[in-house]
Amino acid sequence: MKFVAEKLVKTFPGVRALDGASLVLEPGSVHAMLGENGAGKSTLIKIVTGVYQPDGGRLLVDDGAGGLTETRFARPQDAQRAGIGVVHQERNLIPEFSVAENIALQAVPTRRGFVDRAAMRALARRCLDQLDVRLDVDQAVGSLSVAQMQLVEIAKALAVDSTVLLLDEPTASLTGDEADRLFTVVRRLRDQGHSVVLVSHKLEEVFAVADTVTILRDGRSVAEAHPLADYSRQEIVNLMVGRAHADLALQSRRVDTDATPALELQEVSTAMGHRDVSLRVQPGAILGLYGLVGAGRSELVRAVLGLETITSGVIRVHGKPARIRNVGDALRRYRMGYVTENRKEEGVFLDQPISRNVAVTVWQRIARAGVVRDRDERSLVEIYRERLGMRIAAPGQLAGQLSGGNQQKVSLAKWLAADCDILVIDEPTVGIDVRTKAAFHELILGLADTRIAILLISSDLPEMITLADRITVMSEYRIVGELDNDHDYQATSQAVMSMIHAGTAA
Amino acid sequence: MSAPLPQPDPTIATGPTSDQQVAQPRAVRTLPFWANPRFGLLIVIAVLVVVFSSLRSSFLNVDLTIVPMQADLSVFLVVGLAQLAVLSLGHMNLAVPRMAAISAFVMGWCYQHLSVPLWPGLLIGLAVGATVGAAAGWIITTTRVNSFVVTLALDFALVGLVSLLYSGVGDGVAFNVHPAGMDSLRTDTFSDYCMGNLCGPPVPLIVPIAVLAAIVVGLLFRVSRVGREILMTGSNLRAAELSGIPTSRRIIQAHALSGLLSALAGFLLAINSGAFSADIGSSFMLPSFLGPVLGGTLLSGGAVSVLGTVLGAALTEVIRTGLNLLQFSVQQLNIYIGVVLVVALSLDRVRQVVAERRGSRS
Amino acid sequence: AKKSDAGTGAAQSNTLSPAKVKIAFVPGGAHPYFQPWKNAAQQAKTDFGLGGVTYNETAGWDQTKQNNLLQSLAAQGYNAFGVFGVSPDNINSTFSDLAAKHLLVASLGSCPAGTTDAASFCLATDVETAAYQAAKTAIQQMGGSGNLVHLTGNKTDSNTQRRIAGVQKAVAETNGKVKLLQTVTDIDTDLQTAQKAVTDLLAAKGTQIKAIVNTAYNPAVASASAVKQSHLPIKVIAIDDDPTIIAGIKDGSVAATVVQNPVGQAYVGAYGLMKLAGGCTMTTPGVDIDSGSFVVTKTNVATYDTQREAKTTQLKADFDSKYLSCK
Amino acid sequence: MTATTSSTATAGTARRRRFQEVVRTSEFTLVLVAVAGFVVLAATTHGNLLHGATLTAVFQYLAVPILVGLAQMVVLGVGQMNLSVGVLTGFCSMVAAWLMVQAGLPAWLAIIAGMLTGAAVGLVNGVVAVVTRINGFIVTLASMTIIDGLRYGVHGTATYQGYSHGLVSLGQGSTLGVPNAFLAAVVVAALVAVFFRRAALGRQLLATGGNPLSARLSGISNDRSIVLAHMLSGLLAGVAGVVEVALSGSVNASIGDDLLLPSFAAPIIGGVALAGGVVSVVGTCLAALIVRLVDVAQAQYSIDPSWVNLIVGAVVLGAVLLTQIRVRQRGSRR
Ligand SMILES: Nc1ncnc2c1ncn2[C@@H]1O[C@H](COP(=O)(O)OP(=O)(O)OP(=O)(O)O)[C@@H](O)[C@H]1O
Ligand SMILES: Nc1ncnc2c1ncn2[C@@H]1O[C@H](COP(=O)(O)OP(=O)(O)OP(=O)(O)O)[C@@H](O)[C@H]1O
Ligand SMILES: [Mg+2]
Ligand SMILES: [Mg+2]
Repeated sequence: MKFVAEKLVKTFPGVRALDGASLVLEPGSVHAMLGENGAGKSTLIKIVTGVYQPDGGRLLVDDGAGGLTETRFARPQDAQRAGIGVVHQERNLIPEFSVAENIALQAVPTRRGFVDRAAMRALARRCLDQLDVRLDVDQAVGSLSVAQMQLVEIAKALAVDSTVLLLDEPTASLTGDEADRLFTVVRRLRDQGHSVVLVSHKLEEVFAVADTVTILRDGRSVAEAHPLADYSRQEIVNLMVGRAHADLALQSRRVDTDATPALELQEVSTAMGHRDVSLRVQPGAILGLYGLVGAGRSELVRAVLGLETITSGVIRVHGKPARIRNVGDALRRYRMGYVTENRKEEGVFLDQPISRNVAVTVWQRIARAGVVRDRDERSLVEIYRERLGMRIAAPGQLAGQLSGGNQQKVSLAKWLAADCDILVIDEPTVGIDVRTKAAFHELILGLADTRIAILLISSDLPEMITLADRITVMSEYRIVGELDNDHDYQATSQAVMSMIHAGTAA
Repeated sequence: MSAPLPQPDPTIATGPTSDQQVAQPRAVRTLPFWANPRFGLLIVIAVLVVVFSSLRSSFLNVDLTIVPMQADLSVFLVVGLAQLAVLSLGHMNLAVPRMAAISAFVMGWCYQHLSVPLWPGLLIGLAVGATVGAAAGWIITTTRVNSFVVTLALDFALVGLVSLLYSGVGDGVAFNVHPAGMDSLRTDTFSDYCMGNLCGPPVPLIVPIAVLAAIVVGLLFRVSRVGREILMTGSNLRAAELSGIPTSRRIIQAHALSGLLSALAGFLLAINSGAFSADIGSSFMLPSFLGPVLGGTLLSGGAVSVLGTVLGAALTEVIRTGLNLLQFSVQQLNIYIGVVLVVALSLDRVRQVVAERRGSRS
Repeated sequence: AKKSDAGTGAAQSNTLSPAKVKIAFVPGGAHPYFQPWKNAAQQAKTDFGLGGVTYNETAGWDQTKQNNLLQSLAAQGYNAFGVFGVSPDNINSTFSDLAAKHLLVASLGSCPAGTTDAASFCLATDVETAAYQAAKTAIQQMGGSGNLVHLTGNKTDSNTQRRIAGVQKAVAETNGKVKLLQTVTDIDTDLQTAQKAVTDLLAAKGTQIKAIVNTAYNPAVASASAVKQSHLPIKVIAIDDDPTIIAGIKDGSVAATVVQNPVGQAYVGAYGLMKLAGGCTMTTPGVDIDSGSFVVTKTNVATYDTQREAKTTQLKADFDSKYLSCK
Repeated sequence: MTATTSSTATAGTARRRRFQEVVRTSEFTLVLVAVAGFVVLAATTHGNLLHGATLTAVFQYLAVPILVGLAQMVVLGVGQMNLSVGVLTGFCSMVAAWLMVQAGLPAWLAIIAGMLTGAAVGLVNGVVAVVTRINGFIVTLASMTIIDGLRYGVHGTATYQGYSHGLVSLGQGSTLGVPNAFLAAVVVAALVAVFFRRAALGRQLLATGGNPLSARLSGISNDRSIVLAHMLSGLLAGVAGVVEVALSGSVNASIGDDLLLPSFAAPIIGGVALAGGVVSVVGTCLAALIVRLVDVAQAQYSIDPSWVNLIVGAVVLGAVLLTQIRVRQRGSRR
C-alpha cells in the first residue's frame, strides 16, 4: 500500500512540533525516519496513526486503483482499520493484563462476546515466536523487565495484519541479538510487500536494514523518501543537525589504578540472586558493566543503593565500609548518584515542570531557610539546557511534554546537578540522538576527568568500548570476566562476547 | 558545608554548545490568562452571587448572610486544606472527621478540667491532631497499605474512642466550658472594634485564622523544599525515592499536616457552634473532598491548588446559602444544588476547552 | 475599643402585632416526627392571624447547615423561630446568636443540653420521662420480669443519653426482676441499618428477650416487622404515631407506642412566640415545658388523640396563666 | 529462569509458584480472616452462630453490602468513583415500592422498573462524565445530591409497608436452606465475575482502567468503557435496591444513607485498586462478609458499638501491620 503524509503541521500549546513534514511510503520497502530528539518523529507517527489530529496537511492512501485518496484518522481504530500498525516510543502496555492479552488487545479473538482464551494465547505465542522470544504468555506484563516489555510491544504490533508498520525506536532497550531478530522479521515483511517505517537513533542498524530515508529537522522534512544508499553516515548526521558535525575524537585517558577505589564491592550477594560480586571503581575512572539484557546489572546497583536486599559482602566507599539505606542516603552521606534506566517510571516526574525535575536532587542545598526560589531552579535548568542541548520551551514546561530523548536528558541533568563523587549511570543513551549521544559521551568523559568515579551500565557495546576504561562482564547475576578496554571495537567485543558465552555455558 | 550552585565547569567539554547553540523550539503563544481553571471558578461564583442577589436582595445582608457565610467558609476551607494535605500525595484521609473530633475532645477536656487558656489549648489540640495524623502516615509507609484502608480503619477506631472518651472521661457528650475569648471569637466581627469612628470590616474574628492556614499551606507547597518534595512523592513515588527524597518522612509529614489541619478545623467548628462536643467533625467527610476537588486538585496527587480550594469551598457555600434563601423544600434544594454544580462545572469546562483551542492555534 | 451592643441590629419596636409576626419552624432534618408541624403551623397562622409561617426541614441533621438555614430565614424577614436543635449541646449558641439580633426563639421538640436555655422557652417532650414511660409500659407488658432491650439513636446526642437514663430508671425500679439485656445505639441512621441490627439481635438473643423498647423511629419500624416475622412472643414498644406504627398497634405487631405531641409543640409554640412578640415576657426565661407524652395501646388507639388535644389546650392556657407575663 | 531447565521441573516449580502466588493474594488473606472470624464466633457463642435463624440472618443482610460493593467495584475498575451508589440504592427501593403501592403495578414489573431506574441513572452519570470531562467524583457527587432530593420526593419521610406479600416472602425465604436474597447476590456476583474475566466488554473496561492511553491506542473506546461502567454500577445499585425491598418488607427514604463508605470499603479491602484496572469479585464479597461478621459479633456479645468500632479499627490496623512484618521477615519486597 502506498501511503503519503503531506505537509503535516501540529502545534501544542507553546510548541510547534511539526511544521510541514512529509512522509512517502512505497510498498515493499523499509523506510528510515531520522532526526534529532524533538524533531517531531513521534508526533508524525502519532498523526499517521490517528492519535493526534493534524492542524494542517493531509494524509493520502492508495485507493486500490493506482491513485491516491485523502483520508482522515479520527481515532487509532481508523488507522488500524486502514492497515497501519505501530509500536510507539513509550511503552503502552496494561500492567495488570497477561502477556497474551496485551499482545492480542487490538484484535481480541472472541466467541459470542466472550474472550477465546485459547485462540488468544495461540496468537500471542505465534507473534512471540516470530521474534524468537520465550515468555510465559500468562505472566502479568507488570512483572516483566523493560526489554521484555519492549518485545511484547513489538509482538503486539505483529498481532494485527498491517500493510504499513511504524516502529518508533523499537530497539531502544534491546540488545543486538534481539534487535537482529526483529530486523529479520522486518525484512521478511518487506519481502512480502509491506512497508515498514523505522525510527532509530542507532545509525548502524538503520544502514543495515533501511532502503530509503526521511530526515526531520525542527518539524520539517529536509530529506524525503531518499534512497539511503545515496548518503554517507556523515551526510545523514549533517542533515539531521543542520550543519557539519564532527565525531568525537577520543583522547587516551590515564587512570590511577592504585588510588583508593571510590566505590568497591567485595563478594556481594543479594536476595535477587547475585553471588560474590566484586568490583572497584577509582576516582576518575569509568568502569563499564556489560551484560546481556537480564544479566542482573541494574538490580546489582539497586541493591548497592539499598533498594534491594544485600545478603552478604561489603561495600566500601572511599575505602570505608558503607551501609547505604536508600538513594537519599547515598546522595547525602556518600555523594553517590544513580541515573536509572527506566526514565518513564523512575527517572522523570512526567507531570511536573522541568525545573523541579532537575532541581529535585539539590533542593536541600539551594533552599534558604527551607525555601526554594524559582529563580535558582530556573538558572539550574538554563545551565543544563545548554550543557545537554535540551530542547525545551520553558523551564516551567511539564516533563511529560518533552520528546523521549529530552526526557532522558532531564533524568541525567538531575544527577549532574547533584554534584556527586560517584555516579552510577544505567543505559544513559537509550533513545538519544547521535549528536547528543556524542555530547553525552564527551560529558561523561569530562566528568571522569574531574575525578568523578563512574560506573557505567550499557547494553550498547560500541558505546561501552568508546567510554569505559575497564569492562566488567556480567552474566546471570555473576561476574564472568573483566578486561582493560583498549578501545578497539573488534577485539574487545569478541573478548566480551566470549566471556558471556563461557559464563552461560558454565 | 554549603555547596554553591553547580556552575558549568570550564574543564568539562560542554557538548553541543561547543558547536553552536541548540535551536530551541519556537515558543508559540501560550494559554490565555482566562484558561486558568481558578479563573473559571471565580467567574462561576461571581455569576451565582449576581443571580442570587438579584433574586433575593437579602443575599447581600451583612449581618445575616455575609458574616455567617464567612464563618462557615473558614471552617470548610480548613477542612478542605486538611484533605488537600494528603491529596498532594495522591492519598486520602478518611479520618479527617475523627481527627477533628479527637482533638476537639482533648481541647475541651483541657479547657474544662485544666482550665487551660484558649490559645494554649488550641496548640495542644493541634499537637494531638498532628500526632494522630503522623501515626496514620507511619502505618501507611511501613505497611505500604492503601491510605484509604488505613485511614478508614483509623476512623473506625477513633469513632469508638471518641464516644468512649466522652462517656467515660468527659461529661456525657460535650464540654460546655467557654474559655475566655471563645465567645467573642464566635460572635464578634472586626466591625465591632473601633478606633474612634473607624471600625474594621464586617469580618468574623475567626476568618484570619483560616486565611493564615491557607497562606501557610499555600506557601508550603509552593516555595518550601518539604512541600515540593511531598508533591514529587505524590507525583511519582519511585522516581522520588530514586531522586533521594526521603519519601517515608514526607508521607508522614503530609499526614501529620492533615491531622493538624483537621484539629484546627475541629477547633473552628467548636468556636462557631459554641461547644466542644462529640459530633464535631461528623459532617466533615464530604466537604473535605469538595473544596479541593472542585478547586482542581486531582485525586492522583502531585499537584494541589490552595486558591482553588478556597474557591471550591466558597462555591459550595454560595450555592447552599443562595438556595436556602430561595426557600426550596428539602428535596428541591438537593436537586438544585446538584444541577447547579453540574451546570456550573460544565460551563467552566467549555471555557477551558475554548481557551485551549485558542492557545494551540498560533 | 469594642463597640457597644447598643447600636447593632434593627431597632425593633418592642411590640409587634400578630400580623407582623413571621414564624419559621425549623426541624433538625427530614423526619416523620415533624410532619404534623406543617399543618399545625398553618393552623396557628389562621387562628392567631400571623403574618406568615414557614416550615423548612433542609437542615439535614447538621448543626452548621441548620445555623445557615436560620440565618437565611432571618434574612428573609422571619422574626420568630421554633427550632428543633440538631445538636442539643451547641444549640444554645445558635439561640443566643438569634436573640442577639433581637429575634425570638423557642426551642421546640427538644431542649438544649445542660441546665441553661438561651431560647425564650422550650416546649418539648421530656425525653427522659417519655423513655421512662415506654420502659414502664414494656415492663408491665412483660408481666414485671424478664429481659428488656432498648434500641435507640445516635449515642453522641444528649437526648439519647437522657433516653437511656429514663429506661434505666424504670428498670432499676423493678429491683432486678427486669434486666436491661442490651442498649443498642446508633441504629437510627437508616432503615436498613436498623433492620439488620434487629435481625441480628433476634438471631442472637431472640428467645431470651421479652420486650423491646424503641426510642427512635427506624428501629421501631424495623423491630415491629422483624418480631412479627419471627413469630417470637416479644412485646415491641414503639415511638410516635407514624401510620406504619399505628397500623402495627392495630394488627398487634406493636404492643404499645409512646406518642409525643408535635402538634401541640408547633401550635402552642407559635402562640407563645406571638405573645412574646406582642410585648409579653416570660416569667422564667428559658423555662422547660413538657409538651406531654402518651402511651397508646390497642385499647386507646382510637381515642388517644382527644387526650392529646386536651393537653394542647391545657398548654395554651398555661402559657396565659403561668409562663407569660403580659402588660 | 533460563530456558535450559527441563520441562518437568518447570512444571513443578510453576505449580509451586502458582501456589505461592495464591497464598500471597489478598483474597487468600481475606478467606483466612473470614474463616477465623467465623470459627471464633461460632465457638465463643456456643454454636449459636450455626443455628438456622442466625445463619439466615447473617447471610440475608450480606446481600445488599455485596451488591453495593460490586456497584462501586465496577466503576473503580475503570478508574472512576461513584458517590451516588448509596442514595441510588435507596431511590430504586423507593421507586419500586412506589410502583407497587401507589401505581399498583405487579411486583415483577416494579422490580424490573427499579433496576432499570438504577441503570438509567448510571447511564446519565456516565454520559455526563464523558461529555463534560468533569471528574467522575464530582459528577457522581452532584448526582448524589440530586438523587438524595428525588429519594425524599417519592414519599417524603414516610415508610412504605405491606406491598406485595409474594415478593416479601420470596425475599425473606430460603432455597435449600440458603436465603434467597443472598442467593441473588451470589448469582449477580458470579455474573459480574464472568463479565470481567471472560467477556470482551469486561476486559475492555479493565483495559481502560489499567492504562487508558494504551487502551485508546489499541482501539478501545475509553468513553464507552466509562459510560458502560457507570451504567453497570447503577444497575447493580438498582438490584441492591430491589433486593432491599423484597428482603425488608418496609422501605423509606433513609435507605442508603449508610452505604457509601461500605461500598468503598468492601472492594478496597478486597484488593481493588483505586487507580483502576483491577477488580476482585471474590475479594469484595469476602470483605463484605468480614464486615458483616463484625455486626453479628456485636449482637452476639452485646458489645457497646463504641467498643466495636474501636476494636474493628484497631484490629484492622494491627492486622495490616502484622502482615507487613511477616512479609518483611521473609525478606521479599514488592
Ligand atoms: N503532548 C505534547 N504537549 C506539548 N508538546 C509536545 C507534546 N508532544 C510532543 N511535544 C513537543 O513536540 C516536539 C516534537 O516531539 P516528538 O516527540 O515528536 O520528537 P521526536 O522526534 O520523537 O524526539 P525523540 O527522538 O526524542 O523521541 C518536542 O519539542 C516536544 O516537546
Ligand atoms: N530474558 C529474561 N528472562 C527472564 N527474566 C528476565 C529476563 N530479562 C530480564 N529478566 C528479569 O528482569 C530483571 C532484569 O534485571 P536487570 O534489570 O538487573 O538486568 P540488566 O542486566 O540490567 O538488564 P536490562 O536492564 O538491560 O534488562 C530481573 O528481574 C530479571 O529476572
Ligand atoms: Mg520520539
Ligand atoms: Mg538494566
